[in-house]
Amino acid sequence: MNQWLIAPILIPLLGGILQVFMGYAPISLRRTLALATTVLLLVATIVLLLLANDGQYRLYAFGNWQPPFGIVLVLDRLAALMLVLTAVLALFCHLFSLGGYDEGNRQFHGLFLFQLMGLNIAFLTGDLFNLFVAFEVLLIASYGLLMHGGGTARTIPGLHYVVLNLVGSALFLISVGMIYSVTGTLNMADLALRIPDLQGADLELVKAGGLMLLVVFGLKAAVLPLSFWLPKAYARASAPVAALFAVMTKVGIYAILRVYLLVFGNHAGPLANLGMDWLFPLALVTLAMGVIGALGAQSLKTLVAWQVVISVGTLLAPIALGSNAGISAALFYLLSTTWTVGGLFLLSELVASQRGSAGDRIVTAPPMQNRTLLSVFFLVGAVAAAGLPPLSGFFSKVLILQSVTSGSEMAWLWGILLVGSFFTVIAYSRAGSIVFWRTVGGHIEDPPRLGGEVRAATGALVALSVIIVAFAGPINEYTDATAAQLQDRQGYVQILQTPMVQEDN
Amino acid sequence: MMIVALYLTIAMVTLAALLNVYRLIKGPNATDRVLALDTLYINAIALIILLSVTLGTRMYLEAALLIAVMGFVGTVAMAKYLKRGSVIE
Amino acid sequence: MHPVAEYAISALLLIGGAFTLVGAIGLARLPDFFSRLHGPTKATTLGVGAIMLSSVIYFSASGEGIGVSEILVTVFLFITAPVSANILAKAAMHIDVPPAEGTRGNPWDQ
Amino acid sequence: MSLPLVVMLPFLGAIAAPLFAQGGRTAIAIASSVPALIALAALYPQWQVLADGGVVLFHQPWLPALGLSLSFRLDGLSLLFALLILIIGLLIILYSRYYLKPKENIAKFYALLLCFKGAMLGIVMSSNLLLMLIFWELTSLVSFLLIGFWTHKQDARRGARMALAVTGGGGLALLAGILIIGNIVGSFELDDVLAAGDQIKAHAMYPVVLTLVLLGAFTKSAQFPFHFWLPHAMQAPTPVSAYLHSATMVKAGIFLMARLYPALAGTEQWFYMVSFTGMATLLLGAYTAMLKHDLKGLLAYSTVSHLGLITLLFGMGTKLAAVAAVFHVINHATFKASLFMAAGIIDHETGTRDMRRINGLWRYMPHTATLAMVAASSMAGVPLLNGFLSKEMFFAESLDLNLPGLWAWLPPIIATLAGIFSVAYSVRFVHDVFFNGKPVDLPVFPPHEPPRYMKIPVEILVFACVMVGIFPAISVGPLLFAAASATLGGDVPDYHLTFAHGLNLPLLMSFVAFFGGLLMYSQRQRFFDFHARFKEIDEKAVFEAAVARVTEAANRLTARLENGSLQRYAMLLVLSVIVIAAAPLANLGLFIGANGLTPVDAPTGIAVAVLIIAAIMTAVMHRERFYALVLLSVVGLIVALGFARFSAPDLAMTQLSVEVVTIVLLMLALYYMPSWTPIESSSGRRLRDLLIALVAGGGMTLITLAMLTRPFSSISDFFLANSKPEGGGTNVVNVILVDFRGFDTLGEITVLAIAALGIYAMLKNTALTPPPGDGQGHPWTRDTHPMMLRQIARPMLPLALMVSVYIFLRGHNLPGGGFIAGLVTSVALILQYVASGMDWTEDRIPFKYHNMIGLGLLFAVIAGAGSLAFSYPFLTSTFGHIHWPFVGEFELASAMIFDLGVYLTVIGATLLALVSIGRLSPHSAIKPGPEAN
Amino acid sequence: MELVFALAIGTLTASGVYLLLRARTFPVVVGLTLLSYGVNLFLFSTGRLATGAQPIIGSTESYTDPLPQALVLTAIVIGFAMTAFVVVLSLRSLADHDDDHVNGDQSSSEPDSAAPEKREGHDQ
Amino acid sequence: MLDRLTFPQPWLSLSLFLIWQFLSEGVSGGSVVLGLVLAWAIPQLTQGFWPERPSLLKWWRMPGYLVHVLRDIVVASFEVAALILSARRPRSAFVVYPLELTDPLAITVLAGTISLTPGTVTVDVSDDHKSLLIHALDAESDEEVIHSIRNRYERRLLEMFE
Repeated sequence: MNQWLIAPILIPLLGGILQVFMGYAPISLRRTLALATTVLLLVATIVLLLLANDGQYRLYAFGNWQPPFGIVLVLDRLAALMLVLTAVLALFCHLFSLGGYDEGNRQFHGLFLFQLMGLNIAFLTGDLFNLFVAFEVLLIASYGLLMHGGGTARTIPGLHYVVLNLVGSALFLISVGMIYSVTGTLNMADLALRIPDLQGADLELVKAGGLMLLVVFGLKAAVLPLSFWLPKAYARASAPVAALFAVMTKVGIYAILRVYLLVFGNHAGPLANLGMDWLFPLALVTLAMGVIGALGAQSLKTLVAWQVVISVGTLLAPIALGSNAGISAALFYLLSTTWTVGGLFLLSELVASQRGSAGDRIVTAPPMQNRTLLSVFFLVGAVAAAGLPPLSGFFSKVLILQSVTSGSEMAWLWGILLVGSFFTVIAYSRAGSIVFWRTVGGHIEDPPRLGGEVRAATGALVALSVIIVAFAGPINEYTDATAAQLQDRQGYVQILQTPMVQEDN
Repeated sequence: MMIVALYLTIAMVTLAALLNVYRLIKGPNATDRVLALDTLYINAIALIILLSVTLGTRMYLEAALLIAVMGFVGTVAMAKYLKRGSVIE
Repeated sequence: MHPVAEYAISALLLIGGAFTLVGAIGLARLPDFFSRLHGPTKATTLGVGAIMLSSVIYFSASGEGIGVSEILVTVFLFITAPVSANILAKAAMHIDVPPAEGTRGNPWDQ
Repeated sequence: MSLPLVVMLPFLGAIAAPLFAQGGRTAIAIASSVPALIALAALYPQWQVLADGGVVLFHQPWLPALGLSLSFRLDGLSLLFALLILIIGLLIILYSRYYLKPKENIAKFYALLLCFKGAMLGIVMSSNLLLMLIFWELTSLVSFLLIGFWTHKQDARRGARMALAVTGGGGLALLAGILIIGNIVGSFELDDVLAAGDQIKAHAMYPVVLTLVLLGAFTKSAQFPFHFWLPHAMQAPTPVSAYLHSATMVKAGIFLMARLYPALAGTEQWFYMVSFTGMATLLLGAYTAMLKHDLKGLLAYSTVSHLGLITLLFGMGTKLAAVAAVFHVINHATFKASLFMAAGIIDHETGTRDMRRINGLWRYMPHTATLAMVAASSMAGVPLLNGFLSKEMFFAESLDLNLPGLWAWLPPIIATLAGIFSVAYSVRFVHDVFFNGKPVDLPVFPPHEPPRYMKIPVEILVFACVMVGIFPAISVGPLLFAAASATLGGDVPDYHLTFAHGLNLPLLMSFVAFFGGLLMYSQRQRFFDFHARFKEIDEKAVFEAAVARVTEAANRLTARLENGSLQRYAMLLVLSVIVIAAAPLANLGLFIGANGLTPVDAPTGIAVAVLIIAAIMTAVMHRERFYALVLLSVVGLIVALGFARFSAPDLAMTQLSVEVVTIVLLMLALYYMPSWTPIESSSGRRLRDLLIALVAGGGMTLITLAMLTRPFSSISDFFLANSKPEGGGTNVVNVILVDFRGFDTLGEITVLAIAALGIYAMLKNTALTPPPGDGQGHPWTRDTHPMMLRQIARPMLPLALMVSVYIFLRGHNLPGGGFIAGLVTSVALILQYVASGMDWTEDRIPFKYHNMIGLGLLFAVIAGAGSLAFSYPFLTSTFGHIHWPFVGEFELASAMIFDLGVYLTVIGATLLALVSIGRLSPHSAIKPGPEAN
Repeated sequence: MELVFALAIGTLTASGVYLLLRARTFPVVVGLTLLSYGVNLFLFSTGRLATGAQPIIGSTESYTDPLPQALVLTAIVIGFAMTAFVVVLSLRSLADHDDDHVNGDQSSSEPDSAAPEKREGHDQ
Repeated sequence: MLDRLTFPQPWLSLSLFLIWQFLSEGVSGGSVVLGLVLAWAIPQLTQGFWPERPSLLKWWRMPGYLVHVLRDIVVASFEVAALILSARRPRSAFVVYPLELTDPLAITVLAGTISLTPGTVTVDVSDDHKSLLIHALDAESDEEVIHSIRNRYERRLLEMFE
């Protein structure tokens, strides 16, 4: 049993515990330790990525209990991808926060690390109820982070976010209960084995449970009509938090991928591809709504928040169609959009900090300091987000378009995706030209200097879209392999046979 | 004989609980409600013990102990709230 | 089980049940809050005490040792009931719960 | 390798050029020229291959999944365009060196120009359609930045956005078209696509493909009705107009038609769509050019018109027409670029571009005037100049179209009409600017000749016009042949390049056009008057208004949907669940399963009845908040009893403890809140909510019923069997919590810890004013800590600690455990707070809650990590029976350390949360300042 | 037995959902608590109902399914943490908006853009 | 460090030790050791919560008092039960009881006794700890109530505490 698998959970946990103790330690010490934790986490996730790249499923059984009885972590390509994605994003968000955004709350670093722990559990766990626990860990930490920093604007959106997610948690429990009450197991691999044999009323109960689970994941992923909590909550969160939240909706998408491909995948007999007929139109509507929201946005952060919604729709549409190519394309897009959106959130904050009372609102203001640097960042980020060449957004979009090749789905997806791109371009060009080009007289009183950390963090995140392009080939190979692995239910189910550590060992 | 006594007692305690609920809903004052709740807690202790005796197991008796503690703290906190507003100050 | 134990248990159960019920009836019937306060503080407490005692006897008689929890609960109840009554009464006086008509004397609130 | 190098060089240059910014404008200009020079040098050796009809290819896979490869291709067509791009690009760099004002950011300008150059070269040299598309959109993007280069000008910003919207949107259409092509052909490689022309044309999707591809081409090449962006793009600095918007980028659409000519052309759809669009553009552009008083406006519309002409030629579908089209691309690029540069010089020297003010410049800048006049003549189609040649070919082709009946007259007439306009605006350009009296009120007076080197680019281009016009066969003959051959797929018709074909019908048409144009120019005032009757449409305003309207509508729609109402969002969530779960549940049919119902005993029935009443009353009476809390307590109590009733002692105990803490918490909060909820929802809304609630509740009832009455087997037998021998405890629930599923518990206490920390952080800077008295207006009592309570509470603490230890230690075998023990301790401490106050209690508590939380988590982790040392997985527990003298045998399990962690975390978290709220109270010692952050 | 149990869960859910849809934070919190009671009971009952079959080895002949009990225990704790957080959040909202409406102060509903927040030294 | 090894509240420690022996199933070596540990550790942790020593001087009289009270509770409970069940309207009264006791713990014990014995409930203790407010459920006169409490309970407590 490979002990590396526990690293992405233990590292942030221990780092977080350390932060709890150090509430009153000097801020520089806390920062150093916290950042070191994040760096260490990144290293660990990269090791896991290399491990996972051989296409094996790796099992980690807590307490050395044979699945399905104990809780297991399962490392496969998808999990490794999500881990690295998150660790990279987190590292830069964390770096950014050191530019003074971690002040005002001694628990910021602790919450941040706990959030990462929750995310990592969610990506690794192979147990449905443990997934619930992981969701709760990451949610409660995100609630705390969301409220981080001063200001009254984020209270109400935060409240909405929390209340809706609490209802979501209740729903999660109900769904898990319904599934357990029929199958008598919680391990996902075991579920995948048992579900195809269901029939009659058992089937309908599990079906209802599975669909309710889809609502839960849809809520986390912010699928219409469950996405309205998101824009204000994200737009008003402090920048590093909002940027980190770029990955939060992806957890919902990850869960859909994991649970629905494994448990309700092609092999699930009567329950095969459960809920995907719901998901596809909803994804398209979500995409359209995201575009409309982005068009109407009146501040940069709101614009980027709606971009999150757009990416959710864009991701889920091919996933709902379920082809290998579609899933691979979606994963490619996932990588690109998460980092880009994170970078754009950070950038919006920098812009806001340089524009005095105008903040990040899309209105004219006196010329800002550091305009060239910020406008280049914005340009790169916007191009990547809107899916224009030559950045990663374009490649993923083309991959998605190519993944669907016939039928009315193609017409719908192509139409909405392309028209949506068009309006997204309009939205970004409008925002960019007003914010960066249009100026009025006057000058900003003493804007804060942009420190090296914030510049580097923002720049790095937006620049990742270039890196993705440069390595598009290998990345695409990886996502292809991931998609293939995801469809291979048999491989996953094999983990149930993994031997435990023996006494004499 | 013991069984009969047991059932009779259960019936009486349940009836008592119902009367408490009646008072709790009727009020008319907040203190009446808290008093009824407090009494309901005590009835619950009785019920737990009766359950233990019925089942012949002592597994539930610690729950009775907890109800006693919790009921008391709850009542005290509620009374404090009514009088003082701030429970912990 | 020894018949004496059974008798004792049954009697205690019934007494306990009866007192609990009487306390509840008092709570339901008595005219004002301060009178109702009497029901739970004693009748119910005593009733539960009796039921506890029956349980202690029951489990001792069935050879499971003396139940300390029950005794602890009883003692606890006897200690706390007056305090609950006191602090509730103070609250009642504070929020001007009226005594029943014909009550002599006045509540005072400090 | 040289092909990708040619494309990459400008990009590298774009990165490198700004590094020379320190060295002054000349240095950076030279640095910026280097890539083009190297590229030209690299292309030169390939010429011989092309002249022999060969093709130079480069292929490097990039993203096979996408069909995207780094394929480049050099054939006649791409060479022609590449030369245009490189040579004119060089001239533009030289020109810009003098055009831009010293304070302007020339480094950025050159960098963008070089980017553009690279992208443009990419378009023409890509041999993979997707790769081409990437460069295609890149040109739109760079063009956006270049048009908006003068960011302070509103018109420039708007023009830039409009150009981006139109060309970027067209690019998306093109993307769709290309993807479908790739789908049909199975490859995006140009060779495959061109070879599969028949297959594409026969495919059912052909009309769609054609429409999409043409949308891309037309938007880029400013064809009607997408032409409007181009004139507004003239807000760009003039070198940009000359380079992008006359010579190169707008030709990309043309190039695309040429490139895909073998694959798409030759059908009726192609003919009608392309030729009619071209015709409309030709006329409209020519007509509008005549009306413009802005020098660059005139040139812009003239460009539109000429682009229409080329499009029309491609649309005609004959091979000769295609040759003419390619030829005109060259000619137009040369004369129009020089005209733009001349216009830029005039603008530069006079400070205006209004032809009503610029007059009689001949006297001030004869050299420039001469150059401009030659170029304008070429534009008008004067013989001996290159414009004449291609126009003649155009006239000839317009006569050759085999349209039925009277329709056959249409192309020649339109061609002639366009010729008339073309002559008219050319004359206007020459006469108005250089003659026609004296300058009127120029911002810069008197104008001078520009710097010597600024004219060189113009001179070179004008020289080219003349050379081609007189010696077409020698000067461009081979290149044109190669290009035409590449366009047509090798099948080049006979044509004869010479400056005079003798007297024929096309020549007649030229005469008509020439004199008609002069006549029209002389009557221009009437023409202006006629046009003035129509309302001028400012496309930019229309576009802006459209964007504003769309934005506004989007904003309104968003605000309507995302209205900030939690009630709405929550309702949507609940409704989603109801809708999605309805169908499978409806299929369930009979809800009572195989096991049937078991009878109810009276006490349980009554308890459930009380629970139901209490729950409903809570909902009904929620306005009286304290009452609702009391009812909530009843619900919680009965739920706990229910757990006990149905064999879950641990749950009963947990529920009881948690419930009391929750109630205390709610009361702490209620202190600051209104004690009464006002009625806000209308009765209709309440009814609706009630209905939703009933459906949700009914659904849950049915699900529960269906579930409870069904037989079931689970993995739990394993737990029951292994709890004692493997886990070392008889309380299976506890063993599951600390061992089998200890990881869940670790997560759970982490949640608790995070919640407490979050609460603490959130309340740190919060200030709340408590009400002076309760809802009925009683002021709060001064008697904060009643004596009797104090006296009783104190001995409770040691007692409770003892009970906690007891519950903790037995937890592994009997109901209890760290969690319940922790809550008992917490509640005992809470009692101290309630009885004796915050300060008194805090003074006596020897530890900080933060540290306690940390310690608890640490214990749990250490307990779990111990097994790592023995290379067992995390959380592997071990236990043993240890025998000590006197003490006797006792059991020690590592899970107990884990449980100790749970115990500590629970105490720390619970108390930290409650105390944080309590600290809000103004009576407590530390009064928080107003939002100090 | 199953029917009354199901009815209890249904009632708790219905009451919870109704309160969840109210406009003030306090009823919403109470509603969430009720809902979580209902959910906990539901999850508990997935192991089916059994009397006197506590899963404590040696205390009885047959044992009920212990797993749902462990899950509910986890759920109760997590639910408590979440409730505590949301209670405090509603307090914070009360402090920030002087109103306990779930949608904030309705009268001065701000535009889409973030309200100007206080940052060190460079505001306004 | 050595002073930390003392038992600051020996009575408390003793009670805890004894209770622990009850709680553990049967006295054994283990329970004695653990009991000792707890009897030491818990008072160490909680001694701050006991600002003043209890002034119970003649503690050996306590059991007698308790038996006395218990008997009163049982006897009087029947009277109250009868009262509750009868149709007669009780003659309630608020009675101010002037205290002779001064020790807070003693007053608390007295107040508790009054509340537990049927017919009377201690409603309040005056701020100066000089008098109790008692609610009598069914009392002929105030004097009778005061008299009975004084004789039956307060005297005994006075003996024990002061």
